[in-house]
Amino acid sequence: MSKKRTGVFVCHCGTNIAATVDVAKVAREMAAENTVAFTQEYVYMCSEPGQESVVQAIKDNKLDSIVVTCCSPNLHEKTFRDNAQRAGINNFTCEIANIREQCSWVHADKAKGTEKAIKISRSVVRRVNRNQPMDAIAVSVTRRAMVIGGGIAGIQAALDIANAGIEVILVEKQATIGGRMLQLSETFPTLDCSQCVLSPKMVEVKRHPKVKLMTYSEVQEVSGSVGNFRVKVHKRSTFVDPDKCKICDHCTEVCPVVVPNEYELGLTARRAIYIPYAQAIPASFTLDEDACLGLNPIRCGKCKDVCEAGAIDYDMRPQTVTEDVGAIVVATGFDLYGPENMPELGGGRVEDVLDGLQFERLISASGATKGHILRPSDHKEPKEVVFIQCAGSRDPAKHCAYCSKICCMYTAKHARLYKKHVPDGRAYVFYIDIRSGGKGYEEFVQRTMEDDDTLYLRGRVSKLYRKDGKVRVHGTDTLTGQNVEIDADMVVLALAMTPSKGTAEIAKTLKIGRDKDGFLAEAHPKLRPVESVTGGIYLAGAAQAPKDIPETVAQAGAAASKVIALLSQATLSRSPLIAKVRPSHCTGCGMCVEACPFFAIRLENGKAIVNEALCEGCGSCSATCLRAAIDVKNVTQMQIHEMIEACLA
Amino acid sequence: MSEQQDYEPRVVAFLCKWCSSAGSDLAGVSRIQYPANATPITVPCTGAISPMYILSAFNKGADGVLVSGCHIGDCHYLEGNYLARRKMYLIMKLLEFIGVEQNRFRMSWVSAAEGAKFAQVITDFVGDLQQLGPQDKLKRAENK
Amino acid sequence: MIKLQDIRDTARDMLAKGEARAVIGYRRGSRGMLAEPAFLTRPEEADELVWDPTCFHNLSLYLVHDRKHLAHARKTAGAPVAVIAKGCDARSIVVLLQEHYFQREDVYIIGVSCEGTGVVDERKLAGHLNGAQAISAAFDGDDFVFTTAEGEKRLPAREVMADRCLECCSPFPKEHNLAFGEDKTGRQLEAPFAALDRFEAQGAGERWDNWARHFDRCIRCFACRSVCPMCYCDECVVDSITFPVTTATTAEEKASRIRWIERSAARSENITYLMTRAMHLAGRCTDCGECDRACPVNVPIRLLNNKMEKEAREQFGFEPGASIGGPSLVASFLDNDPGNFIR
Amino acid sequence: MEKILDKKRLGDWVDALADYEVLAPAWEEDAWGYQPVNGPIRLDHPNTKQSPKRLAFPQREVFFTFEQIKGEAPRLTQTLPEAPRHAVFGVRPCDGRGVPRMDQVFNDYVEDVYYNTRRKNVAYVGLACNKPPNANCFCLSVGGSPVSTDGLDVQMTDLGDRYFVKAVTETGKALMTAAAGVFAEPSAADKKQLKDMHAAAVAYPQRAVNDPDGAPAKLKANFKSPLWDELARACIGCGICTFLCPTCHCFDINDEVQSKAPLKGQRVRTWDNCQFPDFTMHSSGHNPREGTGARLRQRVSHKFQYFHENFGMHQCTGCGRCITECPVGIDIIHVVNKVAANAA
Repeated sequence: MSKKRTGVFVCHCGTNIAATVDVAKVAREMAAENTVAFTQEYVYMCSEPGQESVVQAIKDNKLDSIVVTCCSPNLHEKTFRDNAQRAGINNFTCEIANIREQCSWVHADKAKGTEKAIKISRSVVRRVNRNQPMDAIAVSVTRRAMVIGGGIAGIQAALDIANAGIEVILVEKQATIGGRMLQLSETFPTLDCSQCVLSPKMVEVKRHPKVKLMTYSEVQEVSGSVGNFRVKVHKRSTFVDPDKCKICDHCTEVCPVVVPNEYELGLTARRAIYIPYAQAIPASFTLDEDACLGLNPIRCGKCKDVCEAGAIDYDMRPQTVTEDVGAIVVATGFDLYGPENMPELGGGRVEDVLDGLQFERLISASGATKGHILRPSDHKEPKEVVFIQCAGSRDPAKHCAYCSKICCMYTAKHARLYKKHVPDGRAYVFYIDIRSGGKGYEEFVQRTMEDDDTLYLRGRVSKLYRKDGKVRVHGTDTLTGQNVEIDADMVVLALAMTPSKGTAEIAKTLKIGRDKDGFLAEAHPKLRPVESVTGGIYLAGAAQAPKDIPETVAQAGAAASKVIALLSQATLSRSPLIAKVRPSHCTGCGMCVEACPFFAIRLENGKAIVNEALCEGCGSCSATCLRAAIDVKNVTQMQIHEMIEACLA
Repeated sequence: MSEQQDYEPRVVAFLCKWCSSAGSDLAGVSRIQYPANATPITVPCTGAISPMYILSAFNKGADGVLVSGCHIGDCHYLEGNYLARRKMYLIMKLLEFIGVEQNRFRMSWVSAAEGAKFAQVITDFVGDLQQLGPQDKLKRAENK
Repeated sequence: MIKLQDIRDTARDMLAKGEARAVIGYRRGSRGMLAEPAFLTRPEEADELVWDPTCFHNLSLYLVHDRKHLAHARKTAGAPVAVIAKGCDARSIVVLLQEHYFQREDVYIIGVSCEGTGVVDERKLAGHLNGAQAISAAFDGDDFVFTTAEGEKRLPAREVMADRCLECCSPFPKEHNLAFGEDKTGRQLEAPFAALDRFEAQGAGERWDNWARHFDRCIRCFACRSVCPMCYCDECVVDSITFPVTTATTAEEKASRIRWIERSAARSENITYLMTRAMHLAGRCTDCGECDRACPVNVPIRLLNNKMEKEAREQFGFEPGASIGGPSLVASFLDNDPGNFIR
Repeated sequence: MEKILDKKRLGDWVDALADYEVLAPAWEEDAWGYQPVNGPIRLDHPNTKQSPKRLAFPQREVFFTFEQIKGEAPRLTQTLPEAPRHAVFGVRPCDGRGVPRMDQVFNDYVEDVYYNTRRKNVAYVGLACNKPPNANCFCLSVGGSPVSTDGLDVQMTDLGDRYFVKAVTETGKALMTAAAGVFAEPSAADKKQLKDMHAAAVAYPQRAVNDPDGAPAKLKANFKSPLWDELARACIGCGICTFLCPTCHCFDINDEVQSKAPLKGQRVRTWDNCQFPDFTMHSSGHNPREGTGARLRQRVSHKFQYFHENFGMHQCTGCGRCITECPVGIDIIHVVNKVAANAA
């Protein structure tokens, strides 16, 4: 092995580093390292002349590796690695020693700062000594995508991807796509009809040659990694052939079973065989296996008897379909925070206390009351309605700490729609703050507030209960400092948005992270807001955080464009900094196999083998191996050992 | 005691690349001052930290060893910090068992957004180590 | 109560029928009462087998030797090796199987239950014999019977048993092909971890003083490691040159030998060695106690391993060697693992 | 020089040896070991767990320190041990006989300055064995005796309430002269009692190597015998037998690097052991003593053949430590007898 020739480039960063670190001393100390053949200081190493001098020095001094002691590698690691490559050496033989963020900016004492900078630099020099040159790994790409969740986010993402000519599979858990948006009546701030906007998109999904729609289906298992996922989808049986079903409705007329209608949030009932909405896509009835008397023609079989189209097939079986895709968009949406968690607001047990979505169904022309506002208990028109914002939101002590973002807007919309339907009614809105950032939003809220019959009360509701056929609401108006008591005909809670049920499971299946509130975690809050931490998996809609429709559509489009960009490449390059087995040391105990979060290691002939396409280079294997038989390339135990030594020298 | 004030503990801080190292960057960007005693070694994940590193750092003369990574649930590699939590618990208990002062080993979760917490963790740790004085239990004698 | 003849008959039969390549058991050694490991290959040797309170050895170690020997000779296993295993020994075999060190069909486990007793602690025995030399030792119910020049001496097993046996609740080898003796799983002669708890009751300062003394005594003979079936690595963190070198080993590989610990028997190095060993045995040590017994300078190594075992059990609900398909301690985790030590 | 020492005055003698650090066996952690004396000493140990060889041949010896600044020539500084003068009490005859054997090894081809520096500062005050021997004692069959003075500077014999103290070497005389006042002249009865006791000591039955004189030839003839593998089947390859042995002297040399830049460190000698699998491991991966059989043969043949061929005496002094302490029952007496009985 020929002798290492490392160059060390010490950046002053103007005075950012030089003010608290004696840069000349750092350079001197590094020159004393056996492997260091060249050192240089410069006022701004990342400037054009700085970068040129690095390239020149590598060439002139026949350096085989470099260390740049400067700012965080997050900023300029790529810059200097590119320079290394430009100078003809491997980019992985360039490392950054962070002596700015981790040193000069946080220490005032120059002597101590210099000492620490030397330790940091020396440890990186020692590390670089054992860095292996390597090339990025090329992986072929499966040019198909999957979108999980058929709400507006999933629909938009699927259409955008499909319109780019990429085949996309849209997987929806429910019997129809459309999601939450399909349940809404009108949308703020324009008050246009939600279903009218959405239906054409749903139909487009159905008809698009590049979209494969799988409703009543759930993702069961995901393996592989970016560019090459293999997804197992479980498709439940609907017992109705959508191609034959004429949606004539004869079956529901004879079905003897009545169950609450989950699509109407329990406000109405449906039969065991049903269609969620008139606009459902696929436009077909679904037989609810759990409610049906038993799929047994001897016991019932009435629906099959009346079905002239012969669409009903009691022998239809669930299927598991395996799909290979290169990228996945997760758009699993939201649920409302359970009112049972809030005894102070009735705990979900007080009659005529609805949640926002129920209210949407109540005012929807397609809803149970055909758009007439009638309260559930006695089907009378409510004359006094209390809207309660932040029900479960912004309450770190008891409920959700975060702001659900859309409640201010939709409550204003609710109040407006209420007044439209019940002109002589009176609406009260309890709020903490009004947050109405968005195009036309503030104006919308202001218009609502200006209505004399809509009273905005700043404060929280302390309790509510049923009294004399009404709901008594106790609250405080913090602006006047007075307690308020309202006997309302109806109360509408703007419940917090939570990740939809099953988000935890899907996150686990996909091996993507969640944030502290359970929403899917983006890779970077600012710079990578639509990417999950796992390569090739993208996020859209309220599954990632509470958001409104325009934002959701925008994020879905962004996710789709990420997918399109990814799948437009013939091959992907992956970081080569992955695990490597030393077979001579491996005893095949399998502890690394067990520890690997990515199922990237298997045993073959008594030795561990790393699947390069799956390994993410986390090093869990290396720390678990008792024999140092597996290491992450360029972060080997040997390198860490020498870095520890350098830190303590 | 003036002697104790002069004493500067030597700390090796193993930081995961995604959270705590980024958190320390944020402390830097925010110019939050903290003692210069801890030299960071950035690793991909706390899950990559072998207990051997901890022992080795003490053996090579560290007065304290810090392991810092992503909060549970935030691991870039999903499970690395869970694995680390168990391993580090065991090594911590073992150190404690042979009579090494509890405060010589510390583990913390510092996210990329917790620059101030990072500075606080280092400040507290160095403060505690200053109380303890030099670590000579596992330290290799230079001349014997 | 185990009849020695049954064990001998089994061994003889297996060897005669070729059902086992060898039987690893215990026989009387050449130095007084102590048993020693026996490697039988011929049926007529079966009568050499003994079963008495000096059958300390964890014979699963020799399954490891056997596999190393086969690997070196590039031979395949063929018929299984039969091995006599106590409860703790059988758990060691389970750990080795978990770690795929050999296959289940390569070993025939002749389990022997320690029933209500265990193995003798020579140091405790010496105290009871007042200088007399025991010539033989035998089980008799819950007693041990020793013969000395002055005649027979009967002692309640509990008084002269090794600590590990007193604290053992699983004296029956659950994993076995054939087992002798009563299954007394759950028996309790002394609380588990009693010796450890006594040690831990001391303050940190006292614990350190004790360990410093112990670590100073270590002569790095590596008997603890050599006698341990779990220490099957070809290369140990403390070795400077035990490197599994083959003709294919590259110079770079030879050069990348991490010297975590120096070979000098200095306190710091001894500590680092023994702590590393304890970490590496966490979740793998089945408390056979051989390291502790073998140590010529009486370093209480068992306490270190015991400490890990106790933490594993109490904090992670983990039992080493419980089942072949079970998880390994440090390669797995639970969502509710303790985390309140983390700031 | 022969004297009588009242047991009560043993402490006075020790106190008078102000020029020495005095060591004596003490009971610690369930075992006897040599400890610096502070307080009363009692010499009633059977034998110590470890032999006193480490006084002249410590487990770790620094040969020199090295330092190299980048671009300069390395600088080496020899470090001779600063060995205090030791007087070690209670040395049993078998361990005493280890001393000349070690002297032989470290002065045969090359005079080992590190060993000799320490060795010349150690005075061995022996204690004859006059009680029935330990189970694995076999000094008589290897040419020793419970009352041997070989290698000792002083021999003490326990006569009940007093010791018979005999100077064997000039060093021994000096030790006794340093505290002339504590000793009395032996009477004829004392001498008779000594003689009787010594006679009784050698008469106690011991285990024995059957044909020590024939051993070298027999071992040589059985070099290739499969018996070795059989006898070593249980061997676990630890270092107990050799590290406790009073005459094993193999060592390894390592550089302990303290700092890489500038390069700084020490070259040290540490005990090594022919039973470790890596003892003869070549850097190529070849190991001439691959199995436990070959390694056991090395140890036993060194004791009973090679040393004899080189120096005309058996290296083994019959202390029995390797037998008693072996965790798996490997018994050098049994091995020698078994191999010698084998018709090669």
